[in-house]
Amino acid sequence: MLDSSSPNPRGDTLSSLIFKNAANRGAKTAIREKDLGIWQSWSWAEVAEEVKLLASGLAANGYVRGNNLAIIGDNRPRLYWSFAASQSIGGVPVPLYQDAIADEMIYVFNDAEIEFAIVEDQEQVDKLLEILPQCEKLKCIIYDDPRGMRHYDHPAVMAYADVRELGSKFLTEQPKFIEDELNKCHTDDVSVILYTSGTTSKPKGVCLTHKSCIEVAQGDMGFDNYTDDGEILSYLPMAWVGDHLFSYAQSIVTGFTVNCPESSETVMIDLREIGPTYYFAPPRVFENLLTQVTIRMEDASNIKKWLFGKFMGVARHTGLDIMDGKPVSLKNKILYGLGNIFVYGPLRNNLGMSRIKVAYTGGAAIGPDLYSFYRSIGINLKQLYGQTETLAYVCKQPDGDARIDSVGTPMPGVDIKVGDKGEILVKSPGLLKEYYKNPGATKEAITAEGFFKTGDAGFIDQDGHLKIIDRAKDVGVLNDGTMFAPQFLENKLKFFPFIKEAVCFGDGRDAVCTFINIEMDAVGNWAERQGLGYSGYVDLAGKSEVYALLQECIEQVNQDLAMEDTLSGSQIKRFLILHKELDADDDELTRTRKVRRDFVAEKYGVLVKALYDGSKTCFIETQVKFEDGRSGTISADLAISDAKMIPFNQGLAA
Amino acid sequence: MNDNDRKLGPTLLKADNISLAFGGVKALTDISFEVKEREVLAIIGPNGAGKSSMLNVINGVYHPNAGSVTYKGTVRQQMKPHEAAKQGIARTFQNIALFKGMSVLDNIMTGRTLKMSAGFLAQCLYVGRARNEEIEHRKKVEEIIDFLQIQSIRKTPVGRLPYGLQKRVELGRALAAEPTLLLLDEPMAGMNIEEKEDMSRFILDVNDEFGTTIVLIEHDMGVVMDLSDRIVVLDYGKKIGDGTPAEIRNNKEVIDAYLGVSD
Amino acid sequence: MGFFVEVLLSGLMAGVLYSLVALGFVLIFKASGVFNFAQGAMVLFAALTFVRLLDILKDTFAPITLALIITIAMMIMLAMAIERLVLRPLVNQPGISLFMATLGIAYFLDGFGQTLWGSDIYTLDIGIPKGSIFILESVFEGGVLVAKEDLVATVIAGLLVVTLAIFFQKTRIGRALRAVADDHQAAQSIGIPLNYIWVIVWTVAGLVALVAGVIWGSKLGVQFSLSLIALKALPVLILGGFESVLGAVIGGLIIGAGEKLAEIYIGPYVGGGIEYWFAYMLALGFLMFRPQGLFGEVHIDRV
Amino acid sequence: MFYREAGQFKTSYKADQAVFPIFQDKVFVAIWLLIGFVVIPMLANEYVFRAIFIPVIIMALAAIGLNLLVGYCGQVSLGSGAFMAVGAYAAYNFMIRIPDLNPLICFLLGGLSATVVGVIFGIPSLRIKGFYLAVATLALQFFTDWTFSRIDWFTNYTPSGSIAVQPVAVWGFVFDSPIRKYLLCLTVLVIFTIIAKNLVRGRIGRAWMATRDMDVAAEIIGIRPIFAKLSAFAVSSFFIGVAGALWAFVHLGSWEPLAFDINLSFSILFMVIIGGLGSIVGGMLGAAFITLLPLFLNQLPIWLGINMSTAMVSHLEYMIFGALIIFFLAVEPLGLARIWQITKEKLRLWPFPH
Repeated sequence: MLDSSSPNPRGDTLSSLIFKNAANRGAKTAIREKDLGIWQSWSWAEVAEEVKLLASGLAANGYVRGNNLAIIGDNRPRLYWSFAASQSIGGVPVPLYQDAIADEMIYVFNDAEIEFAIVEDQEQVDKLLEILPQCEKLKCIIYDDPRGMRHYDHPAVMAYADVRELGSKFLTEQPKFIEDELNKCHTDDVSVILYTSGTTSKPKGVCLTHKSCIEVAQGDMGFDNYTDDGEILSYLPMAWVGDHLFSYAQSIVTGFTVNCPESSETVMIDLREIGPTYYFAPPRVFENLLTQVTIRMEDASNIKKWLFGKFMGVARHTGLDIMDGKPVSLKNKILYGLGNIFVYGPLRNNLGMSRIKVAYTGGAAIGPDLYSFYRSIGINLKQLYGQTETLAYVCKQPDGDARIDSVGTPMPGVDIKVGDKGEILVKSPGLLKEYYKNPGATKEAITAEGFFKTGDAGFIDQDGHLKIIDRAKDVGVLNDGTMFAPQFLENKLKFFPFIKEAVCFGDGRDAVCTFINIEMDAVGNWAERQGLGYSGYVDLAGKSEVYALLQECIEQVNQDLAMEDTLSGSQIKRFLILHKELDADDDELTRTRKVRRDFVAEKYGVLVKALYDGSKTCFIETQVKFEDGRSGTISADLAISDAKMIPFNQGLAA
Repeated sequence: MNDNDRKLGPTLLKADNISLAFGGVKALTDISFEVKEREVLAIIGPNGAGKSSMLNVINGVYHPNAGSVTYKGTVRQQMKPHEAAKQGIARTFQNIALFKGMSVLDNIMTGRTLKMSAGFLAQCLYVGRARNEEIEHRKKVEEIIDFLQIQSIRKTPVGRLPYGLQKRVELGRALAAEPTLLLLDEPMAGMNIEEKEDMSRFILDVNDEFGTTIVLIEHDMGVVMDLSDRIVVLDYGKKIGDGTPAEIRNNKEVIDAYLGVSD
Repeated sequence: MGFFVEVLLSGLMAGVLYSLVALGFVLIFKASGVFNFAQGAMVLFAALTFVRLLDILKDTFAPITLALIITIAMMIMLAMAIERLVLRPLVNQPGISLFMATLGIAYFLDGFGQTLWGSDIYTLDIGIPKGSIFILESVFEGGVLVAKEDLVATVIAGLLVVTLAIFFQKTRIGRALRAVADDHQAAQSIGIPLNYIWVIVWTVAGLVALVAGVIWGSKLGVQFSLSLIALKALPVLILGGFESVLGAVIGGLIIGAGEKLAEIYIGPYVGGGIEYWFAYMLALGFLMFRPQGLFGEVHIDRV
Repeated sequence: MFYREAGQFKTSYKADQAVFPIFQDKVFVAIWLLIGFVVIPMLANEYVFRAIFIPVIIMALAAIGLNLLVGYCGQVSLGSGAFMAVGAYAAYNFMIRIPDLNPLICFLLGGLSATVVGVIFGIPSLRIKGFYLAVATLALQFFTDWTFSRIDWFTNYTPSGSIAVQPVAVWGFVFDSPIRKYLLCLTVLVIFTIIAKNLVRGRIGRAWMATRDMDVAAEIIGIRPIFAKLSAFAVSSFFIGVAGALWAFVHLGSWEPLAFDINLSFSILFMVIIGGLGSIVGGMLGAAFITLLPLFLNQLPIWLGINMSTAMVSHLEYMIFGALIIFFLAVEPLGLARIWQITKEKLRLWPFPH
């Protein structure tokens, strides 16, 4: 299949694998993008050609081996090709979160000494032009979408199409260029630098190699039997390790098709259209979907509600067994079959999940109800565990042995140890090569034996399953010596549909208290059904009825905690409902939407104080940034409520 | 604004002494003005000043009782609306005039009617030219949908859309004809600030990207001052001002008649 | 010449009856925008009710009066039923749906009337003089022959038209009806319940139908074909305009005279029977020049 | 419920603009065609063909034709009976006056004659609108009634004024049995349905709908009203004319002018309204409903064992028919097609309500 003009696909780097795909499965669709109303498609052969042209164009513009290439934008084919283009001529792509604030961006641009950036559209160009003076090395900004770019005459700005054009000229002059460059690439070269959004420190660039990407992708492929006729929807940020592994490396290694949604508003529609076979989503997405299901079913006719309730009951007691391949009585099998016709099948279809062979979630804990809901309606949802530094390759739940309280068993080639304070230490084929230009951090993160310190506390049970409790550094103690695992509590709280975010305090204090963020949709819907009027978020959050509702939730958590020896002492004593949503723009959350607990504790110090001094209300005024960049303040008198605590082991009786 | 590097072309449209009356009620009296190629001209004035009537004269819905319109160098007294469309004049309406029973896609597709030529028999059988044409024009329409960022509603019946989006679809339908001259009758009426900002951007982009000449009627003075190269002020069917936004802002007669009393 | 006048007069007198039916249409269209195809069925129903009641009540002290009162009561009930069962559920539906609904009413009334009262041909005699007289003997040689009953009918119809005109111009309800016709919302805002007005309009239309039915019935006998005179009234409407009482009257006269004259003077050359369509063609030809009808208003399309 | 749309994505406009973009719908239509062409011919008896299937199919053709005019182009017409008559009489005259002309050609020529008449009588639509136009179309109805009963040339001077024809024979194949007639009509219906669908989803259809929804705006876009309206009249009358020819030749066999009177016009309009304005499938559903309802009402007393005079049955039938029409308009003014559409939507969204 190889013709003389095509570069020799050695296959030990991601970029060379693309050319190998072009040779082996050239006509097969590699990537699609919903654009102009239909799914525009490119075959592997076309992709290889595009990559070649872009790489040559970059080279023609002075991009050389060892240069880093910033990539910013939504998931777009041309941006994915940018990864490959830079890799094929020995560069390293550095994807950035497009909603990152200017300071973060400037930091990364300077840290990675970025000279070239490929961005999606005018919005990104404007952003980069704004920070251009502070980014010393940045000299070339390439944009994909020409919309609105007509009058930009800045010398640094050029169009993707022009670069490609340049590339085609360059190629006619040096037809062997790409081939030669590809051959110069080594499998142990760094293939990508992913910046982690540190909760406390400046971002660190995680350097991953071609070898680790390929080995991890092969490991995953073997573990869950990926085939090249699969489909995935790539809608998670390209700068996130999960997307890089799944939508880029995995697609290249396995040869399945990547689909890019039309826009962020149409992701759900596009998901339904594509009906992916492999799917990854953080628990938050699954949770939103379930909330939508619940809300939509509220308005259904009684017959449908009955049918839904009835068969969801069947799914609850039978679905998991069927999914796990355990024996089920004939009656239940028939009932489940009927349910599949009337409820589960249509439901999966409406969620765009009819064709899913395996779905993953990870990055945060998933609620047990949520988890079993999806599994019981026939979606093979599994948890996985990993970090950017391990290329998300540590543990996965194996088929037939998926347990809600564990993140699965170690993947092939992975070695796990438990260190101090229960910290999980990992050796994985996906392990980072180093932190970019940060040997200190590298040394700190990797032990002498080559284990990566995950910073998570957990243990391996007798069946070999890994269980995670909390961040190792977050595990604290109350004044009476009781163990306090804040994230564990917060996750338990967040499993309620009414609670969007929770922040628990208790380390070094007498009791556990918590901030709550309500889930506007669910609570609003609830309020409407109660006939409760409200004028907006602040008003709704302050309603005494809402407080009562959440008090119930919290007391239920307390009841659960009362069942467990070690944690029963860390029940929640007092809580308040925040008047605003915690927001990444206000630095209260990380870009991956994890709570920055310390920052929040400091910012809302008054409230924390009020929680512990027994006040009934507390006045707070907060600065907020709006979406358009303006800022303002919102203020409110927040009520503080007490929750009932249950003595150990009386959880059941109550 | 990129006013400086935008080159206005020669005169595209010239209204000469237009007068129009309905059964004795004078709607327009002796109005004259010109529009240059690639210009954005705003017509302002209090309600009932004859602004919409002026647009209606330009695209042939009303026939003036006196005066003439010169368009692309051709003088005419009367013209049917569909002839105006053929000449590259498209417009939107004060009260949305979308085709309620059709989807967004189909509505914009109607804007391409004049560019289609498949024969009747081909259409019956949906073969050859008829089908290729549908596909070819669908692509054009999708570009407009993309331009106006209404991808998520392309197959929604327009009747179900909120007001602001309907206005956008109507603009899309007008754009589908790839007009030389675009007449916009209060494109931002009834919109909130955010929608107005979006619409202003679209209008500027249309002018900028496609070089379309635009004549628009608008009440929001902020928008008018930002968008237009030149402003014509009407009052009771008479022209009382004509000049750049800065000139209009300082025109005493205009201030007395209009700017002073309205916001 | 005498013969021409005779034909003309008989045409005009038939035209008065067309006017009467057309009036019923106009009333309803004006007040509710409904194109009431059931007007013909109402004529039949009213006449049938009246003639059968007359038969049942023939031994009482005042059969005609009693029958009239009961028939009127029934027409009021009918109007109420239509308002409640047809108009109210269909409010805000497009005109075509309402038109179809009145076709439904027509079917229902035709069936209902005949189920209730039977489907034979009944002669109706309420004392309208029969026979013909010669009039205008001083003007034309030999005078002009007219039927007495036509004369009476003309007089009654004329009176009814005048009454209605006064009703519309001078009474409070009449003015309210006109307000409704002009602007539904305005009418509601001045405190006239729309439903109430509909009932009144349909009642009045029912009474007009009764008069038309009695006159036609006494002339031709009460029978199913009465229902079809609605079709005769339609060209009158397009000629006169859907919303004009005066138009209905004048349109009726023109149509009546026109079709009689055409039948006599053109008919023989084309095989006769052109009465059947002439009215429509006349109206259609007319429409081409005045699309809004004789007295209709010109609507300017505002865009 | 039966829809599994996940994964049915379109990679070309051709696929996206297909009449049935959803796979399940394709299957559904295929099943219906199978039932129509294979199952029914195997199972049905002569009476059912004659009384139900053939009239329903021909009426469906007429209703689709009228729907193009009323539902898609917004021009109300009460003259469908007349167009059917023109189609029937023209086909008859072509057949007797041009020897050895293929009957199918005659039907088409009948349709074309209706087209010519339709365009002529569509001219008033350029000046008048709404009910004025509706009443104007009645003129045609009365005019054709009169023409075919009074001008003997059209009936080839048959003394009774009624016409009787031989079974249709095409290239020696005689459509004499009900099952053959049925298959002939069904084939014609399928072909015409495809044509109708092709027209309404293309430029002409959009021009019609634009004229219907907002004629002034349509004209400003460049859609000439004269073109849109007259083409709608032309196509619509062609459909109805062909239906008329089929009705006369295939269904009736012998007929007189009364067969195409105003009641037929009303019936077809009912089919369109009850079936659903602006919907092809609506025309079929409406035709089935309006054709079968009287049959059903007629049989009801017999099924219920009630003894009733025929006059009484007929009067009750009128009443119930009228009442049902009103009921229907009140419950679902957008017609059976709307109910159909809602059901489909519900199935697609199942188990969600919206």
